[in-house]
Amino acid sequence: MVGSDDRSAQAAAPPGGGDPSRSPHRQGSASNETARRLAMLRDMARIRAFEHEAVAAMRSGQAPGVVHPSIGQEGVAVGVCANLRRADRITSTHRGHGHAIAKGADARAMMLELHGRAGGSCGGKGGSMHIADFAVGMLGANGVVGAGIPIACGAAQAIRLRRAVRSAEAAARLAGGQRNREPAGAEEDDAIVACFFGDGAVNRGPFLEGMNWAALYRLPVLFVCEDNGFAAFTRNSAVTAGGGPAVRAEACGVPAIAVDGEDALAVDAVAAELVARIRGGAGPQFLHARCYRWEGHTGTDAAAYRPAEEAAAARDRDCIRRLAAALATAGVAAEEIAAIEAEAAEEMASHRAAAMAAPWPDPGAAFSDVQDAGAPA
Amino acid sequence: MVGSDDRSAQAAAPPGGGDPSRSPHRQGSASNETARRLAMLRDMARIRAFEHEAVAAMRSGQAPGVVHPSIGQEGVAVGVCANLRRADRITSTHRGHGHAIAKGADARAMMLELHGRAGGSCGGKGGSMHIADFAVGMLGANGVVGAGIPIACGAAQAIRLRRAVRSAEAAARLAGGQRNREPAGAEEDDAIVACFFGDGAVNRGPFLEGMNWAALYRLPVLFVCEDNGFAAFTRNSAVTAGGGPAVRAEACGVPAIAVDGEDALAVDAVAAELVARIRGGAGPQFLHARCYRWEGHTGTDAAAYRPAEEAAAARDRDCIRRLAAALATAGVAAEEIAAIEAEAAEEMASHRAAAMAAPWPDPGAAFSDVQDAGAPA
Amino acid sequence: MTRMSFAEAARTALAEEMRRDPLVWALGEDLAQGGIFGQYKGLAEEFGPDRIVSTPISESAIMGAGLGAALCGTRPVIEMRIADFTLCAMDELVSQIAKVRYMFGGQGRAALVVRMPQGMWRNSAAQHSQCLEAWLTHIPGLVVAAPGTPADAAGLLKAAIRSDDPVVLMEPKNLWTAEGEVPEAVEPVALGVARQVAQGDAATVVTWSACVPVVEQGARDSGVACDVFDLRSLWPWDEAAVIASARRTGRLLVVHEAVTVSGFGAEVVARVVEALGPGGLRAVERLGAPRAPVPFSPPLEDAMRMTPARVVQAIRRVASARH
Amino acid sequence: MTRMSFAEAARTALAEEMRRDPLVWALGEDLAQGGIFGQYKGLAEEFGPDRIVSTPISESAIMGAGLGAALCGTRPVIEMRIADFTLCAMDELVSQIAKVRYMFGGQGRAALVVRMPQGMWRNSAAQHSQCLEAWLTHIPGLVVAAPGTPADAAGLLKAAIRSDDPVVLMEPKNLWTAEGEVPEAVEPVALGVARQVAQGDAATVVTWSACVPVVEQGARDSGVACDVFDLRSLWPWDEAAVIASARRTGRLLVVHEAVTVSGFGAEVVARVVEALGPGGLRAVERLGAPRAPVPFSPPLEDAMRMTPARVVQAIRRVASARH
Ligand SMILES: Cc1ncc(C[n+]2csc(CCOP(=O)(O)OP(=O)(O)O)c2C)c(N)n1
Ligand SMILES: Cc1ncc(C[n+]2csc(CCOP(=O)(O)OP(=O)(O)O)c2C)c(N)n1
Ligand SMILES: [Mg+2]
Ligand SMILES: [Mg+2]
Repeated sequence: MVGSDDRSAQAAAPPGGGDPSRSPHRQGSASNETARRLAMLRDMARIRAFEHEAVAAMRSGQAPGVVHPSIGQEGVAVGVCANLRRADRITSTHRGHGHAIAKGADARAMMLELHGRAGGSCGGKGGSMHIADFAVGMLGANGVVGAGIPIACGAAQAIRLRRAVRSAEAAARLAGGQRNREPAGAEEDDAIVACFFGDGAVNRGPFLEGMNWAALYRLPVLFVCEDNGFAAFTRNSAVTAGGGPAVRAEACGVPAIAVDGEDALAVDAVAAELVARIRGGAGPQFLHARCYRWEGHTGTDAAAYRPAEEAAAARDRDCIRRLAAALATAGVAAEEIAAIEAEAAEEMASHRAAAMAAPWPDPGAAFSDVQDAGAPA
Repeated sequence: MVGSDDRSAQAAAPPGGGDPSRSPHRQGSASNETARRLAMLRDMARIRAFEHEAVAAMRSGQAPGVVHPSIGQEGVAVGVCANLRRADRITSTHRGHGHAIAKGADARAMMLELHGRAGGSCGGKGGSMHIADFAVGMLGANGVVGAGIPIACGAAQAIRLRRAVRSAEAAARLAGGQRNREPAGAEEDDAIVACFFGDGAVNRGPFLEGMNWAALYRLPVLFVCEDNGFAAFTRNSAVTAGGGPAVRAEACGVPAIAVDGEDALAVDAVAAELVARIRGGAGPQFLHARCYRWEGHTGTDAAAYRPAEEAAAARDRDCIRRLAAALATAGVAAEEIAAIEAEAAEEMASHRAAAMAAPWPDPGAAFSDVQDAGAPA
Repeated sequence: MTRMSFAEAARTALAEEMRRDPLVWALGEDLAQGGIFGQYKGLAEEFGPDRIVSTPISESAIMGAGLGAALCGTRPVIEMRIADFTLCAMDELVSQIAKVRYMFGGQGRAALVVRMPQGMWRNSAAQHSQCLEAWLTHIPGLVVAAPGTPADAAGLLKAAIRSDDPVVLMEPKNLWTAEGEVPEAVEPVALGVARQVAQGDAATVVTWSACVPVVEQGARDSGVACDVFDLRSLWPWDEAAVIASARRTGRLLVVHEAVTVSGFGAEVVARVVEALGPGGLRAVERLGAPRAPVPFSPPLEDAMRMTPARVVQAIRRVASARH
Repeated sequence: MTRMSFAEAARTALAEEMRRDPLVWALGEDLAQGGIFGQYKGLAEEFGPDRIVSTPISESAIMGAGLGAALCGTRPVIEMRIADFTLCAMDELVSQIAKVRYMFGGQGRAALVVRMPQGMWRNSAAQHSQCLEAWLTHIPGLVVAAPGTPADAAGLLKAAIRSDDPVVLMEPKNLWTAEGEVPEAVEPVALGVARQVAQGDAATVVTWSACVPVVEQGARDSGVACDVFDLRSLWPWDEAAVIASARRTGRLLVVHEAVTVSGFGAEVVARVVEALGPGGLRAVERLGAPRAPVPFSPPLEDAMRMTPARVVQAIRRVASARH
């Protein structure tokens, strides 16, 4: 279903290019390919370990508020972000830990954020549902379903406007006008925006408005629908008519393709192709990734509204084990894989310990960063 | 593109059945068919005459506020409403005079409303953009683009719920619970809702939400997109990506069909088929009617943003002249047609005179019908 | 009287109304699963999927369809999940529901209920903690109610369902599990009538919603004998009772969870001052949240929270102020 | 000084800002056609379709895209056509734009402008006549400005564009064609600073937006010498100037077009009463619209309209009230 466009055929810059440990180059040689896949595995393991800690912290009451785990869906976040660079931006959802980690966000700061501590990604003011890490182009989780879609469109529009301004040699202006923390290399000319959202979001108006908008202005946006089958406590197919997310996107002029989101390598391959098209100027592309939410809607939802066998079957399809198996086939030793997972678990456990030990934010933080003019006394 | 559905194949009740002068029966016999078409012509002529008066009244300052004429689009309103009954409901738009008249609204009251006079459809409180006539199932024009779409969905849901309640022999409850003015025969079991909106509305979120909703609950709604090519001062194709209204509707599971909206008989034929399907339980259907807005966006917009030839060509395709020609071919005398048009012109001129002579509303009306509890002093 | 939770009282009231009138129905996300606070638990089983309608995440359609359904003679209860999400359906609420009766000259009425649980709850942060009742009191056509006890959760819901006006019912998220005495046979609570919680001559204290138990506690702790009112309805609100009390005490304190600036407390203060003249009062104070979003971290969130201790101080300030 | 219309002043200011900073751009419906009040006339020709972006009828996307674009370092001017349509984009404004800086701990800022012309204009009826400024003053994170003269239309727009805060600019629909003196070189108007329109000891009169000329006229006609303030900014607002004046005059009148109940006048009154104590004032009054939608018919609409005559009466009442 991927729309074909002449301009998209021309090979774009190779993926990777940010922090090499995050987004390894893929250059065809078997060992590089393996290194890339190992890096993907590492991030997937890190996301899972992060969320195991996060869920435990929520259940024990150590992390206040609500945590929405993406356990089982890691292949989508990592498969997509493996094709992004630091300068690229992402928008995320209430279920955004995976997107953030895959984009290179500081996991320790994220864990502190979940615990509401000083040093958290947002200084403790956002929590799990509002994690952002602008330094790596992560423009924020969002507590409103679908709200990231128009934001991603505007981000892409800004990237293009700034490119035009630079090419008009007015770049000098940028220094003064620049206010936000920005990822390194934010001025790369072919930066794109990846916009993650769930299958529930396709029933909200901003989905339509954003698809039309991106197609109309031919914006560099990769839309990623993580279709885990549920919207909160409701099976999404029970409230969604028609042919589904991809068909709706295509109806608005955004070419779409479906992928098995539990196969990280498949996601990686398709995302690579779509990202190349977008960098090449083909306009927005849509990736419909089917997956499954292993846990409940939140860390404390027992998900009694679905058959246990269904969740068990999804666990059997584990995207991490699948990638590990592919690596084993490619000759990676079981010990190496185990070490990666152990390291991930250790990293996140230590982040959690750090979070528990971290101080609370300064009370004055409650009143800072509201606004300059008319700030609260 | 009309979706096929077994249940829709069974012939539904014949159209017509309301005020016979509005919605004549079509029963196959040539003379009845001609009578029906003459009635359609009469309503189209009445709409045009109404709007000529309305535009003149706006230009002269006699009608305050803004009038949005649908001149040139009469075939859509009449072609659709010829297939509706009193008990059916419609929702309309800012450009809604035609829908109202075609559904049998009181044209004199409408003209008074446009002039803000006592006796107007809404007592002078609504004006052109908010004309409603609940007695004939006209649930209101709307000043917000696309806003009628979810309202139509809910109206259809209510029709179904009330049918269920009746069949559960709880109908006795209705008398007490019934608050709104309702069309005669409002309790017909297979009543439907026709929802009119413009091509501009397909870029608003409620369009998506409403299409999904109607398809999901399989509601008896006929969506009618009057595609006149413009959204205010912008050519709508310049701001709309993808395959257009029908494709978007189908993506949400609403079967769609396109029709030449300047051919009233074609609209009538397709609408008959779709309405029959809906009454038969096939769920929502979508009619994409291409037409052209002869006048500017409002009665005073010169429409300088489009080539004069384009508008002139549309005038040459005049839906009224086309229907008149078909009638002539069927043997109707030119005098009869001219008489219908003259009568229409006379009727609306007299309404306008009546409006100018009518008193202003009682000043207290400004404070009535706000709410019961907490009404303004 | 039975002791039950706020959610249980509300659930029971809705079930009773749905049994009484087959044209009452509810629509919103996850309703078949009982709603996120359990306030719809078991109703889908009793009333079926056509009267307890689980919807897509389509706030505009939920609100707009509710209106359409009201215009065709049914009585929908529109569930917004939390008040913040009403921001996704504001046109439908404010430009459609609130205006339809007036705009159409009384031909149609939006006899419906919009439920929007609001306020801080379990560190939900900025996008899930807003109190927007002041907004809705500003909109002609809307009735606004905000229960603060289980009994009123039931009684106001019944009144809202039976009202021919559109009634916005703002339940305090933080009180769904709170328990209280509820009559066996709940009667509708008259819209616009406050509940006097305590009596005293030292000051007039006005509050509503989640602050009701906080203010009750604070008033007790203060040791100052005040008239304390739980407004219950914000539009119409019980001006007569509050003005009569303030005339007697000469001192007025309004306490709410919402941001103070342009909160409904401003309206209460302005109205009372207009009615009595400034000379009729000796002290006036509003106690609400700072003009800042609600932060996530518990100690930061606490800075925004209304507490009995803050109420105690304010009552003492107001009761002792000299001018 | 040059005499020009409100629309012309605003248009010129935007053009100047766009020339000054290539990262300033505007998006909204029909902008390439000059906007519905001519306030964008000719800009598409000068700046091209990537900086004067004509959009689909997609209010959520217009508002949300503006935010995304601000987060990536550009300075969008978001045009809502009329304030009523902002109701279709309230989540984006209130839960996204207003909160993004705070929620993300200062990492990103929504340095953008949201223009929403508001109020009654040419009998546009209930859905096209609303004044919702009070709502936005209630929302932490937003700056709210409401020019009442051509010079301020230009100066506040420049200030809004240069501000790093999100600024909501509510232009009075009814004044687009009104003329006034505008400096050759317009400087940004400091946000939060009122403009004193007249001086006098008999009362303090506060107003803004479309009521500015009405109150100027009414104050003249009343023959009573008052301090008259055009607030210009509603958040922050010039509390210092108003409170100082009210302390002197002891009498406060607030006049606005919006519905009185829970309008911004309530905030002004409550704040001044809190600051001075009720004993510091002798008379207080709010003058606004009845709590009813705006009707279409001219004589009915007139019942909602602020007029110099109503202002005259109110000034006399306030200036002469005894308590
Ligand atoms: C506009 C809006 N409506 C409702 C909610 C409550 N809510 C939070 S997550 C969620 C389900 C979202 O489903 P989906 O988009 O599929 O994402 P998933 O949770 O499956 O990742 C809902 C209904 C919300 N956050 N925003
Ligand atoms: C939500 C909203 N945005 C903008 C407007 C202003 N507006 C009124 S009519 C119109 C154009 C509508 O175009 P279309 O839907 O094609 O209907 P047409 O006018 O062509 O009949 C616009 C933008 C509005 N009324 N509502
Ligand atoms: Mg999902
Ligand atoms: Mg159109």
